[in-house]
Amino acid sequence: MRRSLLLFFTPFIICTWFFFGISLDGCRSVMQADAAKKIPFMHKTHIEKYGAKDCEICHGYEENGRFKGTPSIAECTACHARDAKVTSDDPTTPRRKPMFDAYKDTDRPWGSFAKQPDLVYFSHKVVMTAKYEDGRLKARCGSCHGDKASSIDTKMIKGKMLMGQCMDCHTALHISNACAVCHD
Amino acid sequence: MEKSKNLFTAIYDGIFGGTSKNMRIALYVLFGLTALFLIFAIQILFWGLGYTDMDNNFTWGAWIIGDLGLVGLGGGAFTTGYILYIFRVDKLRPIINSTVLIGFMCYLFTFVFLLFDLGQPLRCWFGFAYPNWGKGVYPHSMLTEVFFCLSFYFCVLIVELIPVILEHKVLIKNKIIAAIAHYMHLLMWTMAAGGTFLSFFHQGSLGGGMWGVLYAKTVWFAPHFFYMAVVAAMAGGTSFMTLMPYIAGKILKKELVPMETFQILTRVSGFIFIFYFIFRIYDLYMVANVYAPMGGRNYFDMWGGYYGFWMIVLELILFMGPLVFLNIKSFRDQEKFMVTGAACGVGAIVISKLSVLLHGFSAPNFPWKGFTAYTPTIQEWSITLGCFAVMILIYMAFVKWFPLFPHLEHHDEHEAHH
Amino acid sequence: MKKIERKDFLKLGAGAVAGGLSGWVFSGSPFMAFQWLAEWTQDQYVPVKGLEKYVEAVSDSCPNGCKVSVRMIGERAVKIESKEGVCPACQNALQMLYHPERIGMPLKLDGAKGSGKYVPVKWDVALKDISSRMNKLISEGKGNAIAAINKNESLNGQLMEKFIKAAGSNNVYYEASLKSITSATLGGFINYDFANTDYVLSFGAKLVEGWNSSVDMQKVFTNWKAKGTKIVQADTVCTMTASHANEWVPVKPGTEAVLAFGIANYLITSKKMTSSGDEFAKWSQLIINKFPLAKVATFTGVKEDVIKKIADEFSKAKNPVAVAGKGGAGVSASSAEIIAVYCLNTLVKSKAATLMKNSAVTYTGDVAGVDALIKDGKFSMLFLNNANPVYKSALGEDLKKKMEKAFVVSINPIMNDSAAYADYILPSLSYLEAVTPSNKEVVKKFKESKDAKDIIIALAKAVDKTKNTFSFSDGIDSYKIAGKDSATGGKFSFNVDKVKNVIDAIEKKLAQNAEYPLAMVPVEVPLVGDGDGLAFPYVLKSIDPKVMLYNDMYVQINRDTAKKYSISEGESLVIKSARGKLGKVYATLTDTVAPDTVAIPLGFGHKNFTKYGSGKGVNPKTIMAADVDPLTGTADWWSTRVKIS
Amino acid sequence: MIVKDVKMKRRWGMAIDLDKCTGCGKCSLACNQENNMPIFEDDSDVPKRVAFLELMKLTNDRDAKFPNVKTAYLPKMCQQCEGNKQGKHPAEPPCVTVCPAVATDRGDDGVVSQIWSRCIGCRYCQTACPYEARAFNWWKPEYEGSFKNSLSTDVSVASRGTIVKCTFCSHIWKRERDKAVAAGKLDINDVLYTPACVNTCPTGAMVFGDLNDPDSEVSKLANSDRAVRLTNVIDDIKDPAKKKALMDKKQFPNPKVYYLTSQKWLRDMMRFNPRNDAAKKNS
Repeated sequence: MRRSLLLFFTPFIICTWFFFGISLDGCRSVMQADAAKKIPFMHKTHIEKYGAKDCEICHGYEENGRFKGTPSIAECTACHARDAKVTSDDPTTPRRKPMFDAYKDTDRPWGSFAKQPDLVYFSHKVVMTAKYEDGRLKARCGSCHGDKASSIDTKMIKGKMLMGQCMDCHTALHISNACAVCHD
Repeated sequence: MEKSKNLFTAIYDGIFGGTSKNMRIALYVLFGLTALFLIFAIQILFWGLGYTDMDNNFTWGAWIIGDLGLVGLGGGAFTTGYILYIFRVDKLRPIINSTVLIGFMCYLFTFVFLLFDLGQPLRCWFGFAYPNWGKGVYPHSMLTEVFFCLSFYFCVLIVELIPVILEHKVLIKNKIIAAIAHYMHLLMWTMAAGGTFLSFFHQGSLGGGMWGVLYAKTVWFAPHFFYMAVVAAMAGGTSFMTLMPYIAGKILKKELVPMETFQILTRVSGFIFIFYFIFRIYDLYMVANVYAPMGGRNYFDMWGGYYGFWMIVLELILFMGPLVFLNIKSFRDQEKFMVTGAACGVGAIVISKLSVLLHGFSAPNFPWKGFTAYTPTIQEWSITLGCFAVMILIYMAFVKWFPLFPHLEHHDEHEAHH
Repeated sequence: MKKIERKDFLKLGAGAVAGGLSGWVFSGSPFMAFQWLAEWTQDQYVPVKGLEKYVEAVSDSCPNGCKVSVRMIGERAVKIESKEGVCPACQNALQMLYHPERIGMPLKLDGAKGSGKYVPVKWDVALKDISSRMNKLISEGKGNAIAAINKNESLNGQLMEKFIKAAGSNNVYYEASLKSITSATLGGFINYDFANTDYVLSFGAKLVEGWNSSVDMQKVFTNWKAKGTKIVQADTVCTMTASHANEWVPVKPGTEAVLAFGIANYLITSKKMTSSGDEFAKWSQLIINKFPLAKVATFTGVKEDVIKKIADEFSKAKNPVAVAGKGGAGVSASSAEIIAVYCLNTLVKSKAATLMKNSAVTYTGDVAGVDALIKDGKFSMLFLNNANPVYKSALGEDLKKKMEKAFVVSINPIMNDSAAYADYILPSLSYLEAVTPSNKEVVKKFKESKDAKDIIIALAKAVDKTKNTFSFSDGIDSYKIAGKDSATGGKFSFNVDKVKNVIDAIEKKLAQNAEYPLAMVPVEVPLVGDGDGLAFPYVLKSIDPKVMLYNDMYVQINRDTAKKYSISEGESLVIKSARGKLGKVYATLTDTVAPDTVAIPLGFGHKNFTKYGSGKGVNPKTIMAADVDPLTGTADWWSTRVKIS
Repeated sequence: MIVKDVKMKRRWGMAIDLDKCTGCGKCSLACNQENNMPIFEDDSDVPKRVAFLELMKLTNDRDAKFPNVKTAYLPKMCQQCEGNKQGKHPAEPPCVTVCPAVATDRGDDGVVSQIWSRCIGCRYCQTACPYEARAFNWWKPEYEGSFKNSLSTDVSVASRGTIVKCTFCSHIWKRERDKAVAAGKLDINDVLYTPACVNTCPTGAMVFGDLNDPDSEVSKLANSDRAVRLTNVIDDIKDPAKKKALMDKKQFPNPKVYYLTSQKWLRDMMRFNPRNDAAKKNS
């Protein structure tokens, strides 16, 4: 009897663990954005070296309050000018990056941190400007995106957004969790 | 080729072998309906409910009628089980296997119908994953209650059905299986008790509560509807459980169940029908005099179109069957009156379910609108009738191959001994 | 160690399978897979995202010149909003703009007319072919055989008029509208100063249901409600205007004109009022003799004292106005009726009705109007400028036959019943693609379609005789020569010689008729109007089930009348008039319709108006009265004698 | 630090003046455009039609004969019911309690939402709705060819077999809120908006606003004598004690769409039983 149990449960446990892991990874990779990052960009260097403290310099808003998302190549080449030198001894002037040559000004060769389904109405601006009564901001970029500012990884920082995460924050910050708050 | 041909003949002989001509025709019809069911099931599941005659006004149709009928009549399983296992009325033992099987199939096909009725059948698990439970102990939505109680009770029915299958003459030879079957039978009272508890909820919710809570729909609103449906299921279900083996016996020309068992069950049924009748009269009175005026409508104005007041009249006439024939001993002792009584009882239940649906949906929601009608399409008919055909086929298969009627086997053995 | 048996492998395998399954289930992926499957099986469409902006636009295709603000997502227009009010067609322009059956290239007929077989051709090929045919006609001295029918008086209609006149033809007509029939009768259309009236006497004009300019009328209506202007509506069916009116005078079908005669009669005889129009004496004598109040009362079904009361109120009001032109989007009235009602205005010296004229538009040509052209006109070449006379005219069937013999060019963005009989279809634009002095194009032009103005100018340039008609080659410059409205309407004349016959005809039509005991009058459905809206799904979405259900059309019949003819609700009917019979319609019983009257919805029954508009219901105009009025030049189809079976 | 509940202080409601409505149908057009209504070849299949705003024609020929008849158009959208507190039961719209999968729910601003991605398509809410305000996607929502270009990105396209309904264009509120926040306004509770149908009404018959704000036009209209709510018989009982007693026995829909009219026939037509209504029976 004991032998039978052993024979059954050994593969049972191994397979449970194995398939659980694989399926969960599968789910995650489905939920997450494309990991390929065509242009290696290091947040930390840019922030430290050039004092780009405010995320909104690159990740800004349209006039009507909609989030622009990732910057276009034009914003990169504004500093890394297309006609500047590739190598230079002057550390203060940004150099030309040949990798931009393959792109048009309007290109945005980055994937999103997380794509929301069509029926989610999410406004960065509203979340980012919500304040406590004492004037502190309720949310920061890092609340959802992780500590990107000090990231030294040139890989895409992937994220995933499940409804649960949004609802957790809403609950913690005492914001309504009614469906129509985010869905249409 | 040769092999498959042989296999086919073997299967054909296995099913049709030794049957009379009439039986064969009946079987062909049933298999034909099953085939239609499969064809249209694919159409409905893949291309949606647009092919039905349901619409934004007549939101539910044939399948929910089927659900209400099946659950209402399948409710006989818990009543019979309860009387047998808890009150120890052992005379009911010859009928219990058949009862459990019918109950099982009724619930199985309730699920099938419910699944077809969903616009998104692939999301059916949402009912369990995101139940609308609200803050209290009881679920907010009657349909959540239906989801949970129906599935739990279905599990109970499966457990109750297992011994019937285990007692198959081939399987029972295995000692372990025989032991399991024996002990399961012994412990079945726990299932009967649990099943009754669960049944009370979903009978009430699917049969009545679901409609009674719709406070904005004056046609349906009746807070007591929940309880009435439970009584209706007990009354009609027991009649139904009598009727099915009786018909099977007539067809097979054998005494499947002793007359005594039938009479006990119909007596119970008739007795509960008295309560149900009183409840129904109270219901009519309350709806016509209290709830309809509360909702600003005249009760008789709500009846019209094709599904008029005749439904109530017919139901009341049918009521007389069980009330008279099943409660007066001299009638009940005569087979024809007993069967007529039980059939009328089943009829009254079916008509009441029909009128809930058809009359409820056809009544206008706006004062300037007229009554609407519902004519099921071929898809709806096929799936509904196909499901019934499959039920009959399963029942026939069980009669043929499984010990559905222990009485019959004892009988046969008895004869063999002589 | 025991020997490993086959049984053990089974156990191992069972464990592995069970484990794998449980792992898979507990990870939650099956549920996600379900979700995926649900989405994948249904091919969820996600609209293309883009930056939101608002762009202002002015309509150049409707005479009102609706000003709208278009919500754009990237390059796509997704919503039309307007602060100043917008007509239904302009509000629904997105459905025209993005209609899947838009014509993108000039089409040349490739088969029999009406067969719908067309091949796309290049613009220059089409223009060359058309212009060479025109050149030939003109050189043969048959310039007058070129005719044109415009949809309305918008700028491209004016350009078309200029072009055809330059080619040496007088035959430019406009689809029957309030402006066109009034102008043909009175020498000018009437500008009503509704804002300052205190008493409106309407003879069947569906003032709030699309009559004249729907945008202006909605504003006027709000103003009336606020001020408490008295509205008296003579109508056969309880329409919205009748229901909103302070007083509804339920006249028998088609007797609005007779009521006007009666009131005029009373004002002239009892109040000694006079009109300044030519031949007034002659006319008043005719009316007084022909229509004594008692006779008017029997004809109209309105009691004598009611007529007197209305006439008294009308004459005593500070600034009364009488309004003619039965119908909403589709207007029909006889010249006698227009004259009689305008006469009422002149009798009380109303300040609220002025005759106006557009400097660039003349409504009459060699014949009086579009139906007269169909009936008596001779043309071997016909231009249709977005017009759909085959559908809209009561004589549409006759026009079809004439079009089969003539060379027809149709300028329109989507196929319609008339374009189906054209030799060339030149694709024009919706106003969102057009350029006006105040706005650029909102959306890029659809394929190779062109602005109707540009098409007409290009045509004019291609024809030898009209080469110099337009001093510019771009449609945007044509705004400089746009016609202006001015209060220089012609001298009002009663035209008694012609009107006398019309009055006789009215009297004859209203006489008892044993063969055709019922009268059929049209009713209009919101947004559908007289049929222009039907090609657009969002219009179809708003149609009441009591008008159309499962492609079956319902006509309204009075309950008592239905009882008389034993018709039950929803029963199928065949309606016959002297001109023929209609296809299957169904009955809906309602007391909002006068007894012995069939109220039939207008605007349905298109044969060829994209797949959305075709084959829905019947077109009652095919059997409606089609006697062409000598002055308006259009058929007075309003009330038709019919029988039902 | 105590974090206070941030609740919407608005309670959106609508008033529709039927005496001003001319039945032009522009509200219906605007609604279809704004909410990406599916386009079918035959939308004359009215019972299966998917539309949020129904332009209903009503006449009084139930009660009157020619020529004493009247006609009116009644734009009917989701009435955004509230229900009423009944004993221990909280006030709930008729549709919200019945949903087995929490796909429909009442927001803090009183708007009844419907999330198609959670909907299993059981249509119980449709059965419960006394105003036929919910539409089921019997067929897959189609937008033939280039019609797809006119789809707004603010309203997602629902899948086949789900319920959709009017939500008072709550996505427009989100849009306006974004704009206000972008312009530096921090209290999103201050943001007002107008649904597409109200925005387009040429005669000003439709008014939209905050019912919680006693100074708003809509609450003034809703409290006027001309206001009447569709088939909501509890409004006919004027005595507050009796009203409360009745509400303790049963919930009433209590919609937030008020129809305004001075015409008696219209008020009568909004009741099934005008001559013998609940008011008289219970008073």
